[in-house]
Amino acid sequence: MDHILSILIFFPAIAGILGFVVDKDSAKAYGVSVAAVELLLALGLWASFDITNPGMQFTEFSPIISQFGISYNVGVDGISLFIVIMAALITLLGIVLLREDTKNMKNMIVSLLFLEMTMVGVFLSLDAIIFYLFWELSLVPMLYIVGAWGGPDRVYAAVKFFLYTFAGSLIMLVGLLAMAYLFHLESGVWTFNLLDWYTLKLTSNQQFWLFLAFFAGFAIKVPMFPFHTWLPWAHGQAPTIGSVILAAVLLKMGTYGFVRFSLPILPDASVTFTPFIMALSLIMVIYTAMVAFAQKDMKQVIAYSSVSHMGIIMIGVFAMNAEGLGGSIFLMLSHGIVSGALFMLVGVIYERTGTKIMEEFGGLAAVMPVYATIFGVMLMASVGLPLTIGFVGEFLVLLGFYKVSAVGTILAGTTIIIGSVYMLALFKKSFFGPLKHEKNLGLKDLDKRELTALLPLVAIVVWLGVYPKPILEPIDNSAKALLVQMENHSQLESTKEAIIVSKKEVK
Amino acid sequence: MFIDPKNITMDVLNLTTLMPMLIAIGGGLVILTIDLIKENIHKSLYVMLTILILVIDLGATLGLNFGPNEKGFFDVMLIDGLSILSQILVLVASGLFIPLALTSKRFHEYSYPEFFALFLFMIAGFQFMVSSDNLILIFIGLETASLSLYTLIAMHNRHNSFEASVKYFTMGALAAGFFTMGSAILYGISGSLELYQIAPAIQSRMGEPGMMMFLLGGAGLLLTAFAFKLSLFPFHTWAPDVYEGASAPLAGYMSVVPKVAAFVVSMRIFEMFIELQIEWVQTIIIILAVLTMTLANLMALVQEDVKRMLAYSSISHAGFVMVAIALATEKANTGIFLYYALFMFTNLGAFAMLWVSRHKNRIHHARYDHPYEKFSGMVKIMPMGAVVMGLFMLSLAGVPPFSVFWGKVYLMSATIDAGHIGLAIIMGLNSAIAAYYYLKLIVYMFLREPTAQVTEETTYYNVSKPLLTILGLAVFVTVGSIFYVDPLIEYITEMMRATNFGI
Amino acid sequence: MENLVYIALFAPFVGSLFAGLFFARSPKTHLVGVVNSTLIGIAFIAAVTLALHVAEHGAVHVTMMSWISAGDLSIPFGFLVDEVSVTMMLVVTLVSTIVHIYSTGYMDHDRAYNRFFAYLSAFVFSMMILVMSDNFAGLFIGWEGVGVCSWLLIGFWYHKEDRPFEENPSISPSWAANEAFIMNRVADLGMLVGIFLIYWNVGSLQYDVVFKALPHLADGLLVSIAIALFIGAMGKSAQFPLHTWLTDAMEGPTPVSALIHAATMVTAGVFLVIRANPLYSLDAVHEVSMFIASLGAFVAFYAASMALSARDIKRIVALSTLSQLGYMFAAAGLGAYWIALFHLAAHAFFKALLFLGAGNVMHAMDDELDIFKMGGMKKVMMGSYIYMGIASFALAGLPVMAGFYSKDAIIETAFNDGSYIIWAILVITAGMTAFYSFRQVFFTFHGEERYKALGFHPHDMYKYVLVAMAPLAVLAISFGWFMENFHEFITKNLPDYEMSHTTHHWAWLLGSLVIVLAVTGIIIAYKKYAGKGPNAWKRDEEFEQSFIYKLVENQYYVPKFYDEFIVQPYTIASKKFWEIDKAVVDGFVDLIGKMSYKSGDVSRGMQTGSLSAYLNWMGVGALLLIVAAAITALIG
Amino acid sequence: MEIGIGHYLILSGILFSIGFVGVLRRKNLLMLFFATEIMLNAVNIAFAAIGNYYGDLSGQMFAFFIIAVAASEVAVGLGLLIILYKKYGSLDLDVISTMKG
Amino acid sequence: MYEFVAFYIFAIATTILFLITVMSKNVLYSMTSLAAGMVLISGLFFLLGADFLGVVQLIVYVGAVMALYAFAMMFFDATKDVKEKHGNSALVFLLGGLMALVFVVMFSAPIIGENIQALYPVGLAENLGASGNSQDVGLVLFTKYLVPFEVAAVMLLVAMIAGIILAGKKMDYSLTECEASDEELKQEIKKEEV
Repeated sequence: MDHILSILIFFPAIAGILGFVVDKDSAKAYGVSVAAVELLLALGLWASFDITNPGMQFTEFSPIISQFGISYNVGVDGISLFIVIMAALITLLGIVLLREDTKNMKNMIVSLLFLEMTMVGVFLSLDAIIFYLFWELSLVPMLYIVGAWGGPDRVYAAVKFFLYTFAGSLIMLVGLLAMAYLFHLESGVWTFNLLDWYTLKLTSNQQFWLFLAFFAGFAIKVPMFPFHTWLPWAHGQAPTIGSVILAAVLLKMGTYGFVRFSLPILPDASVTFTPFIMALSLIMVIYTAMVAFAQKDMKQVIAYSSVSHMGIIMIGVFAMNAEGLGGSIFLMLSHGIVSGALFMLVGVIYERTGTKIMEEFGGLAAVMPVYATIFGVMLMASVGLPLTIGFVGEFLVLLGFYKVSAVGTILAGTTIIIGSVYMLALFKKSFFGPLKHEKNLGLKDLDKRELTALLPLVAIVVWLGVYPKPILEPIDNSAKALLVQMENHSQLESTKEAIIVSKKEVK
Repeated sequence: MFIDPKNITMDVLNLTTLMPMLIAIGGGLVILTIDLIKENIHKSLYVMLTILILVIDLGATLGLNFGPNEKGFFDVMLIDGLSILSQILVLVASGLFIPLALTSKRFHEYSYPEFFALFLFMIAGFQFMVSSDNLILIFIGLETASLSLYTLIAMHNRHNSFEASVKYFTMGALAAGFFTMGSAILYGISGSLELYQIAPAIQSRMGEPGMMMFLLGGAGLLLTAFAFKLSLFPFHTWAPDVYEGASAPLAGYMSVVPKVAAFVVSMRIFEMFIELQIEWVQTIIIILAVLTMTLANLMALVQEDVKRMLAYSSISHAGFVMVAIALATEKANTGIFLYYALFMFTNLGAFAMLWVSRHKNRIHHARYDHPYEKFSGMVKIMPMGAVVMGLFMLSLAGVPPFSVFWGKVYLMSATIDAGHIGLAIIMGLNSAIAAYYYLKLIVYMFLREPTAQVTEETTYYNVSKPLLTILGLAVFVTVGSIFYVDPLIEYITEMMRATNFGI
Repeated sequence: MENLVYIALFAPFVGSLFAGLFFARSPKTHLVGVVNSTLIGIAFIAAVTLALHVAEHGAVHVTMMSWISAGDLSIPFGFLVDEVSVTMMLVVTLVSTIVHIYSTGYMDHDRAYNRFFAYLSAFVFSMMILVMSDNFAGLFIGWEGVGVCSWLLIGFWYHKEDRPFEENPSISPSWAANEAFIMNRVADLGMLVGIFLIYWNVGSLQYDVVFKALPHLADGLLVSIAIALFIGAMGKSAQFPLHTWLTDAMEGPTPVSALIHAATMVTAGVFLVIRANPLYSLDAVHEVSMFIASLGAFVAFYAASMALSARDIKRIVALSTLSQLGYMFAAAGLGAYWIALFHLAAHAFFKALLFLGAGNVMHAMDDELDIFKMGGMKKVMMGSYIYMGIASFALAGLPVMAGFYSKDAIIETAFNDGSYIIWAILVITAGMTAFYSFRQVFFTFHGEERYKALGFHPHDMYKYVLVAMAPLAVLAISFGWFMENFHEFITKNLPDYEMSHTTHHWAWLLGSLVIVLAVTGIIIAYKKYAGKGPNAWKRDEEFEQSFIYKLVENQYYVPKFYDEFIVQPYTIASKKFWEIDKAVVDGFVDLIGKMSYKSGDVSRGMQTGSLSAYLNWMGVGALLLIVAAAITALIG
Repeated sequence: MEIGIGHYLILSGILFSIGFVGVLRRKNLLMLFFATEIMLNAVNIAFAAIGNYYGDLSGQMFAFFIIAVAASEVAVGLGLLIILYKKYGSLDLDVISTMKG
Repeated sequence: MYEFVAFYIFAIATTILFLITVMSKNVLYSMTSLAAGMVLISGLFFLLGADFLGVVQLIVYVGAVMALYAFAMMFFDATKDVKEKHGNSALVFLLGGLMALVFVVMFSAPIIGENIQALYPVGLAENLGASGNSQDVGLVLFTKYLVPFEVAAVMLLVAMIAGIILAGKKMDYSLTECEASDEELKQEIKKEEV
């Protein structure tokens, strides 16, 4: 198991290269098997993961550009472990859901496998440049997927997605380089190793600017208001699998970046910026939820709802207490599962009817009961019903955030109201009422392929809703460790006050 | 210091310093002689001969002793790390670009051995230019190279190429005027034409009244000349037209080799000024660099032709690298060479792809050889070609882990180290703007349907095995850059430490 | 005993899964109805056993497993069966059992018979979690769970079309379901805030820990917690202003209305207040408690006034439920928790019975709801007539009946507390209650047989269904007789409420006053609506145009208010935001792109192709450099 | 009335500017080349003058090489002009502007 | 005094002549005045003691370069007045004037350094007993500046080749625009030879 992380990262890429040779007709089968192996590997990682150890595990380190302090440095902790598993899972299910008659199936599979490499790479990297490398590289397959298999405006959407995120991450790169320079100034050593960076104490002013630089990269990816407009476009135009992966995994890169970079490296600035981030996040939560309500396109509703939920995640990340942080990491997973499933579901109906406009449907519940049921389950998970996966994270985040701001919590808490407003409106428009069109009468319910892709997600939604402990515990451990690290690392008293690892200690 | 004619010894002359250039010149003469003896020899002989000469030349270059004060021939020659490094770069680039002559279709310039002779003379000119800090030799080397280059461009023998050549030539003549005037002022200040003597002279006279005027005026004039060579705004106007008019291999070549040579001289001259604490030069260079990368990027956005787009992109890259000169730190200097070493291969690949798809008739567009439409849906026709071109575009855009990214990171890091955070951000944002036009090509290749004219026949028109080999090499180097950047940085840094920057 | 707890809890869940997983797509299967009814019955038996156990040995507390633990938070799945929860369990399981059996008949013709049982059993499960949980988070699970089941069941006939508000005030089942869900969510937010407050100040959500820690908390904090939790209760129990969903919820099948919107779920709010009695009985939150009582009294009257003119048979019952919930809150707010709970149970029985009776009528009338179209149906539906009569007597609070004991106690409480305004309202409301409930009875079962003209052929419900309803009827009559036993049982856990001597002294008079008012109401109703032939009721067109009638008929314009001042502005704002999002936020991004492109287009203008221009550029550039050099040199 | 180096340099500067003006305003390529020759000649004066006042020969050397370069440029330039004239039939700069944008 | 007069005569004359070169519409006038100006510049060189340079100026410039231009002029049949469109003459003169102003301002400062030692002082050859500028120049040119000298030779070779190629027959038929393959071309060339 020494090199399991490297295997996890590069196995899909190698498989992707080999995939060029695979026959067109068996491309999907190939993709499914590779993704399945990857998932098994990821689960194997979990099996051998030491839950009690909150630090980095399975670390690998080998210098690449020693002149410049860049090294291949990977590791996994409770925060990244499950995101990786989720990425592998979502990729697998996404491939399963692909229709056999997808054009250029082989290219699709190859792009997906490369995308999987970049996703796994981002979450496992412990070197800033390697992180950045995977981060940027993830744009390329996504660009292709959106641009080649998307809707009528796919090129615009894909290019917008690429350029927007690229611009932001270049500013982030400047931040990373500046950080490395500051570290060099302090210690005389060039390094991009995150764990080394964690030890560096920066002045408030330095932290302020570095935070802004990191913010540019991460916030656009999240996407935070007002940098979110690429997302509806990308989702609106992307093919189902593109939306699924985008929503489930790629967006998490942004929030993960905040957790992995901003918080531990820049604790003081993170606390300083908390009100700002909170303000943006609250706008994000409420404003985009309202925008979601105004949508006519089912997919857009879910796209905007993604933004809204990402706002909740952001709130949790900056709540600076174990409940909020752990909750937001959990929420990343649950949002990944749920939004992934919802996008899959939209894809299903789109494949059947060729439209995503809600007004075209109506009464689908009668025609496609299983579909409606699964949709309903995911909808309930999305609005945060207890005993579904959606509740745990949302509850913890709001709980954690309450310590920071009561008014803010009430505002953020409106998500449970307005979230259900747009989701229920969606459900009512599409599934309830009489059938709008005669032709919808003949719609087939989910077939085996779709059920194979969706039922595991339903199972996870319920399982983790009822019994989140297996993943909540390692997340909690790592979150606490991260907060302790922040606390030790911070220089301002106000920061130490803001961070609450365990309130028993405070009392 | 007058050297008595009687007392000249071979040791003082250090004749070996001339070896590389002599090999190139000799090679050129050999080619001319062969042509005299027998006409109509197939171009492949000349290509191979040229490569052979370049290899020998490279061997000779690598065999030279070098050091910050390794001079030869009455101190006219200066073989320091910078010189060796740039010569290596020039020679390697030349050796990689010249095989592009071996196309399946016949083009005018390659049918005449004079092309190869001039090519070698040009290389000799560049080599002289970079391995001297005597302004006369720099000037003569520069002119030799330039005059050859003008001719090489014109030898493509099309309306476009004459126009390009004339534009380049005329502006070059003007630039020569500015260069000489600038040199005259430096000479006036210091009574010397050698930078290592000019520097202390300036330093000792800095306080004199009116001296600043001369210094800045001289710097301004010289900057004009080199800004022209480096295609900095607003002296870049020739570049797009010349790239468009020249054949693709030559255009690609021009985006690397003359620029490297010009950068070397700029480093020698302007870093001297900067190290003399003349901040004006630094400021102006930064302004020029920012203007260049930004405006060139903006103009590249609206291009319809890939080659022209690449021309603007080369301008923008030059602006990006120009920042390093303003910084004048060891890291920045290393960055220049790292950047160009990496950029070279990517650009080689990109222009080689254009060359592969070069068609004699302009079937896609009345004016352009390589309009974007030509590449639409290329992934369906030549998937590997499209993927390869896509990789080059991503590399140029600075997407990791492809080669140019490392150059970018290194230069940005150098910029940050020097305290110019804002500049680094501008550099970053410019890369983002640039990504748009690189993406545009990717979009055409991958996300559009092929037009009626785009067929296997038309896109593979000019392909040949040597071209594919070069392409393969370029891809290999571009993609695998992560593995050799480390030794490259190490080597370049070592060379930079063995360099004499005047003061 | 642990096993019994789990049996009581999970039997309904098993039923739900059984129906949902195996039979969801099959046509109507009687087996499902039978199995589910049996399972609920088992739960009831378990609840009874538990009740006996609790009465003898005290509370049972079990912890199944941990649920969420993060930071310092640790929430288990823990269940507490004490006097309060076991009472609720009994009520819930008993009514559920009967409703299940009833549904096997009522839903006989429905295509989605199996699905109905899946939902219904799931509801019972959620309700059991709600009442049995030993912590606030668990309560919240059930709280939301019943919300969802309610959503599913209200929208059970989701295929019905939306109709305009004027035609059908509740638009459509799916609309009503969404309304109910969303309105409840508004309240849930309050509840969540309450939970957060408790967690951050107590550090736990377990009832025992929290209640123990309450006295140590600051007054302001306690008030906040009390308010927040009560907001939650207001939503579930449909207290003003979050009450409109309840009447609209009548879009659901009648058994659902009986079970969820009369007997169990809507009382969850009351249950919460009773559960949190250590909080609400604190002096610090006295104002909040008084507010609860006042609001309860207000709602009691408010709902009753709307019921006076309603024509929809289910709406009348729903409004009466609302009114009775007001009574319960009044009692709870005044500190008479056990009386509130007693009324809760009594109300559950007679109201369920009333609803089921109404369901019989609807069933007979092919889902016709308008009482103006009925009349004289006692001939064809004797069984239902009797049941509804009993239930109405109980509701009206006539002696001997269950409602008499419980409601009287509440009114006495108000009097005892010295809150005479509340008392007065409650007394008047009692009279109104009697009037409108018998108005409904007389409209339906007496008077002209108006339905004949409309071509209905009503017939009574299946016999076994009627038999199954019998326990409810029995309890509606006799539950009050066990008041003392109940008092003894429940005050082990809930604080006792002692009436003062004065109240005892006046008790008989107060009781008579209520009885007189009720009887008067009944008589008026009889006079007005039960007549036949020449005495038959005629519509009073003039009165229907009067302001008061309009006001009441339109539910005091509250739904209209919501529509115009919340729903529509929200919709418009959403659309505007979307436009802003597209035009401004996205537009700005695009503008940057366009500006770049445009500036590229402009700057390429310098590339005219003319060498002369190029030379000029170069010359200008050189000159600028030199001039800049000269100026810099001259200046500094 | 001593003629100092300043005189020569100013003359050089003025001639350089005249050449500069010529380069900017000429549209005929041949005449444009004349202007560049003027500029180079102006520089030569400067070099010769500076060299003279330092009593140094380097200036003359540079001037000498400038003449060589000028001669070479003329050769190449005229070659280009001829071929251009053959293709375009004109030496007007405005005609030779097919590449733009 | 003699220098004074000579300088001003040469200076004013060259300025006027070069102005004519730049302003004249007639190529012939323009070229003639250029040649005359260059002759006068050689006079300046003589004044400055750069005899060798003056001679080279006369021979190379006036002799060779001007001859080339004259030849070219005949080739282009440019005896007629040249029509030039001047869009913004005023601007051009403004720029030129500004440039001149800057140079004047700049060169009014003393440029010659007090402490600068001449590296290759005039009068080098005196040590050998010979005299004259030519020897000095020769001495420096063939020692110190031998390499540039040789490179200049290469440059001239390049220029020669370039001139021959560009102006010669080789460019008449463009192979770039010819669609024929290599093989076909060979056949064609052989036919031509035959």
